[in-house]
Amino acid sequence: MTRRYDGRGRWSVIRPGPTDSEAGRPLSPHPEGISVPAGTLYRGREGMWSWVAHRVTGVTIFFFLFVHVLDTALVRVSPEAYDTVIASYKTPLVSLMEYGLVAAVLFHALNGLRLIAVDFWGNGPRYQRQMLWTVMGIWLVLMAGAAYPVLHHAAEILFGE
Amino acid sequence: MQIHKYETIIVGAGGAGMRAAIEATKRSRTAVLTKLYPTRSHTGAAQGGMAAALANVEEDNWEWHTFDTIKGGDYLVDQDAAEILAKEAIDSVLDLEKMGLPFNRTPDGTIDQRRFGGHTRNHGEAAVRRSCYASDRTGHMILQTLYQNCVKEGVEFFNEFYVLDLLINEGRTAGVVAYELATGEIHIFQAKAVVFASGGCGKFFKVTSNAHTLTGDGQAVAFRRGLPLEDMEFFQFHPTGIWRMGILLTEGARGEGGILRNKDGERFMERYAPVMKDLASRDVVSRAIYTEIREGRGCGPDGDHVYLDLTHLPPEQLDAKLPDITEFARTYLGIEPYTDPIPIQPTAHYTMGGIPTNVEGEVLSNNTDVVPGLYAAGEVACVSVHGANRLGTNSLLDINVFGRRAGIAAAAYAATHEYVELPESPESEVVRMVEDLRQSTGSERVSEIRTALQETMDVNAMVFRTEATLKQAVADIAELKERYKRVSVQDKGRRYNTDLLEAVELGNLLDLAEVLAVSALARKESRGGHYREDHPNRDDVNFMRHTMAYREEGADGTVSIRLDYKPVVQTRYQPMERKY
Amino acid sequence: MSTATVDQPADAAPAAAPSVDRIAITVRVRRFNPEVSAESAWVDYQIEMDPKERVLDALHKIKWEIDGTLTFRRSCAHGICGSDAMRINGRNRLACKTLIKDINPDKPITVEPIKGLTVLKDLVVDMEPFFQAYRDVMPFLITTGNEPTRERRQSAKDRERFDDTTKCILCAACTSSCPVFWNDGQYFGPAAIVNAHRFIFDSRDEGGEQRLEILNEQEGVWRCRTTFNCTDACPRGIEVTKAIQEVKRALITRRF
Amino acid sequence: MSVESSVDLTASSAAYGPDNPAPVIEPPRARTKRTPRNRRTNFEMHAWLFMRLSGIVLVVLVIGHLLIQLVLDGGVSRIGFAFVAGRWASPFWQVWDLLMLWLAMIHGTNGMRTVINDYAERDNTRFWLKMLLYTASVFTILLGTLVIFTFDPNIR
Ligand SMILES: Cc1cc2nc3c(=O)[nH]c(=O)nc-3n(C[C@H](O)[C@H](O)[C@H](O)COP(=O)(O)OP(=O)(O)OC[C@H]3O[C@@H](n4cnc5c(N)ncnc54)[C@H](O)[C@@H]3O)c2cc1C
Ligand code: HEM
Ligand code: SF4
Ligand code: F3S
Ligand code: FES
Repeated sequence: MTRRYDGRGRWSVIRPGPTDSEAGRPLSPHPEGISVPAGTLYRGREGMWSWVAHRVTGVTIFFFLFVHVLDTALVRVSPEAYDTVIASYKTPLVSLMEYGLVAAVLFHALNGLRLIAVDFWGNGPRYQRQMLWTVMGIWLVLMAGAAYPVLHHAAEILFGE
Repeated sequence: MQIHKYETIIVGAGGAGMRAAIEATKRSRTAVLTKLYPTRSHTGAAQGGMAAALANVEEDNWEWHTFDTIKGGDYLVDQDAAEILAKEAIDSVLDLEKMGLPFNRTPDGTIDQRRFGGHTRNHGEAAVRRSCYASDRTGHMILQTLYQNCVKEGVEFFNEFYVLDLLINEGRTAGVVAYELATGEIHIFQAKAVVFASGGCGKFFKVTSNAHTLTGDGQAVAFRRGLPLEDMEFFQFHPTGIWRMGILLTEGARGEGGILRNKDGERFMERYAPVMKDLASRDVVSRAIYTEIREGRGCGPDGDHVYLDLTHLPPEQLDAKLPDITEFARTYLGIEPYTDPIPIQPTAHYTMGGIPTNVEGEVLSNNTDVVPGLYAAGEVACVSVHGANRLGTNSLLDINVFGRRAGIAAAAYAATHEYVELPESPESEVVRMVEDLRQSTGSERVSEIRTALQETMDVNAMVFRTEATLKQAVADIAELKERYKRVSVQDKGRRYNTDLLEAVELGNLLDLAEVLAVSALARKESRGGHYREDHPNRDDVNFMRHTMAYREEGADGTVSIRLDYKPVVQTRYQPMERKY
Repeated sequence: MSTATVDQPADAAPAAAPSVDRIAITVRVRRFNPEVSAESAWVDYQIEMDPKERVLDALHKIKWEIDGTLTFRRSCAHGICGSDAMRINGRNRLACKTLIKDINPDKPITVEPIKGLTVLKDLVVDMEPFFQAYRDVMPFLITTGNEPTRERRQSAKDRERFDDTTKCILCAACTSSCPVFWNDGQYFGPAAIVNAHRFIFDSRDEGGEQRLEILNEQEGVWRCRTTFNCTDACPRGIEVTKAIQEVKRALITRRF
Repeated sequence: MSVESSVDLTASSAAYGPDNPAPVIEPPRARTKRTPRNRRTNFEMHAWLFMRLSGIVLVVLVIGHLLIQLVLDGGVSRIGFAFVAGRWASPFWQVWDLLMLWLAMIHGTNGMRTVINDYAERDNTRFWLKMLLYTASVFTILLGTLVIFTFDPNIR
């Protein structure tokens, strides 16, 4: 590894040839067949995990939305087709998935509001942790509230009236 | 091996080095070699402030400042230099402010000032507010501001390059030899002018506020090249280091009203310095603390420390003025300074001595002659503005005033002189040193020798010294130097071999510790930071002079230290008894 | 380790020596030395330490008494120079500011280099990209016009405005804790933004607009996903995320 | 010295030494060239702002939608063609759903763009993933709009 000086106070590192990733090589020099102990998982705190959850839920909702628009589009094709598909959704499994979706949307929405508060309220960053616990509290309450309406139909099918 | 050519080379990127670099870069092709990333330099640890008679908050002038500096240094100060220091202080603070340094402000928006040990109004009448500060991280802000301005000026840095040798050809400076930590490669830097700004050497003490990297490389390199070291026996022990760890709690804590107390809760400084009390100069307070401890009034089960009491100060004031040191107490001691006193003990702090220079920063090769093209500034140098004892806040001033002067002088020299030819195989000395260590199969360990050195220094050459202890120190060091010849390192590699560099640094520490002990042994008086129990009084008749220590190599290869003396420059102030 | 050493006072310790209760700990270091092997490996060291000592002291003990090849940067040993940011028990900290007792010494203490920067040897990483990002935000006071003869005036309130971000010691704990930075190292990173903030909100500075322009770029502030890792990691207690949000808001208000 | 330094015991180590060190462990992509300065647009800022503003509106729209679809009288079980037909008879619901469709899709697409930017390693991959994303999104938005506007309750 050599370094180059650009004459204006800046050094840059010159590497022989392309970097590993540019050359499509493995990201660190792992010789074939030898396992490298990976670094440990970064032990971030609430902020990091809420971000992970926000991202995961966001992506989940996006893919769902995609499918949802497609299936709704069936109303243009024929009512029968639509009703068939919708009927096929009325199984316990899909209900459970729907519950999951509600969970994802609610979390994403509430945490999104928290992020907006962090962004625009001067003291937001200081209270981000408290706000996250508030979000989780509201989320739990709403999820409990949603359990019956979303799941009771499935429960009826599974366990009878 | 690579050879580089720069007009001006600056060794060290602490406050002094970067201040010099900012000037030199504007005037010549300059490179800064530093063994640490610039912002890691120990200037960043300075807390209290930087003195300048701005008179922003109360009446003050630079003459009083000059007097305080001279008196603080127990009249061993070269008075012409002290005058320059105090006079240029004002501009150097204002320069820093213009470079962006965020000083604390007075209500009308000027730079705020606070009291500091030894700084007085009208020649000792009462404490004066002279220290310009940025919270309790003044040094941090100076270091950051200077680095920021280096970025602005496009100063060229060679980071993590260890300068291990100085090249002098026929008495003139030819360049330096450096070791690149990342690769283990040796680099020759040919230069017209070289500025040493490599900081202090406190690491030969165990309890010290100095960084692990303050190993006196600059002094040792110069010394090995036959240049003298001035006044090395004067080492400052700061009264308030965190007990056993040595981490500094700034004098600003006492400036804000903190009080030292012994185990009976007594404000004992009232007995030792009735006027200045806790703000007497550092040597006085350090000795007072050790006297309390020795006389059985120390705190704790072992009675080996005293307390710094901040509990009577309002928490808001602590938060605003001393946030960092209160955090140190919390982090390292688990103590809440709002409610509990902090255990402290004197800690080795500052090297008053160093490479002798004149007021332009030119290095002296004896009492009168300069080495053409060689400069030094900062803690590594001894201009002698600090004499026998440095006043708090005068060092941040020193690095700015004399760093600037050295940078300008070096660049001016470079502009008017040609390169001196490199000596024959310039790298040989360093290669030999490094390879000897790398290949040594001896059984001694660096850490063991270093610990032994630190222990003997702490016991024998600290606040109180006697003939016997110093002789013990000299003997111990000689033995350790013998052991050092058999030292070996475990890391034989090239890349980031810090094991090897620690061994090199230990060699430097051993050399400098020896100079300290030998110089101290010969100074049979007590003055400032140097206190001989067997000679408790100042002796102006015999010792109003600077020690100059030279390394002598006999024909048979034996190495010894020769002491010589240099007169003190006195202009206006006649020595008086020093009382606070 | 069988060799007795001077600095390990065994039973011969004099009675006067301060009594410390040492405990046995395991330090698990992720080591990598390209001069020896292309792979990194976890290496365990069993040592005895006083729990009130720092992790840096533990690393020193290993280096000085067990294995001199262990490599890490350090200088001041009290959290002021920013040399020794590393990942201790999975989280970025300064080794010299982390006491052993504060990180559960019963389990092995894992020590790894900070993430997202090239590992050069053991705990030493390449800091150049980090400093490059810092330099890119123009971290210096920019003013126009003639300089005043004395200091520029600034009210205590204006000074207070950017106080928090002047504390930065450029340790890189924040930037290397940022999930966005880990991804591709292109993001300016929190440290650069903190240092831009320090000048943008300095009432004496006139270069704020240029800095905002730089941070408005693709790799600038807008990549921050408010994960707060930086704030949690900062050893100087700087409210990093808050500073980033302030820069974002400054950008928005100045653009509309 | 007793260290179990497993480092130098590996088979592959023979190839490396002080003169021939192994390559260092790189971050996924090192910051090599200076950050390009020439793109002076506020795109990222607008995208960021849009995420917040659309988010706030979406809270009302999406939660309202979920409430109606899944919770109020009977939940999923009653959804069918007739239900949809009933709702879209009113322009209010048409606008609601249209707005929701657009905002959610643009919000989601921009979010996905961020995710791709973060995780796609190579410039090529990144480019094509984004192209795929944009195509799918445009298709979905257009399809949804078409359905809402051209919905014919009397298709049977
Ligand atoms: C804890 C503490 C608090 C202090 N508080 C105050 C205060 O409040 N007020 C005050 O006035 N003074 C204070 N001082 C003293 C003052 O901070 C220092 O004396 C001063 O900062 C020294 O600056 P310097 O530039 O000479 O050296 P340093 O800042 O120590 O810099 C030395 C530089 O030299 C480089 N270097 C060293 N060896 C080599 C080598 N071999 N090759 C290449 N480069 C090398 C290093 O990398 C570093 O960049 C304090 C000191 C300490 C330790
Ligand atoms: C219900 C109300 C919603 C709110 C309040 C909301 C809020 C937000 C906010 C503020 C962000 C930006 C996060 C950041 O910059 O770090 C975001 C990101 C995102 N949102 Fe939403 N959102 C909502 C609904 C949706 C919907 C319906 C989708 C799916 C189509 C979605 C998908 C995403 C995605 C994929 C991201 C990117 C995640 C990331 O970059 O980490 N969101 N959301
Ligand atoms: S902001 Fe904090 S964590 Fe980041 S570099 Fe500065 S001091 Fe370190
Ligand atoms: S960790 Fe990174 S995502 Fe933002 S809040 Fe801090 S910069
Ligand atoms: S060693 Fe200086 S910050 Fe830790």
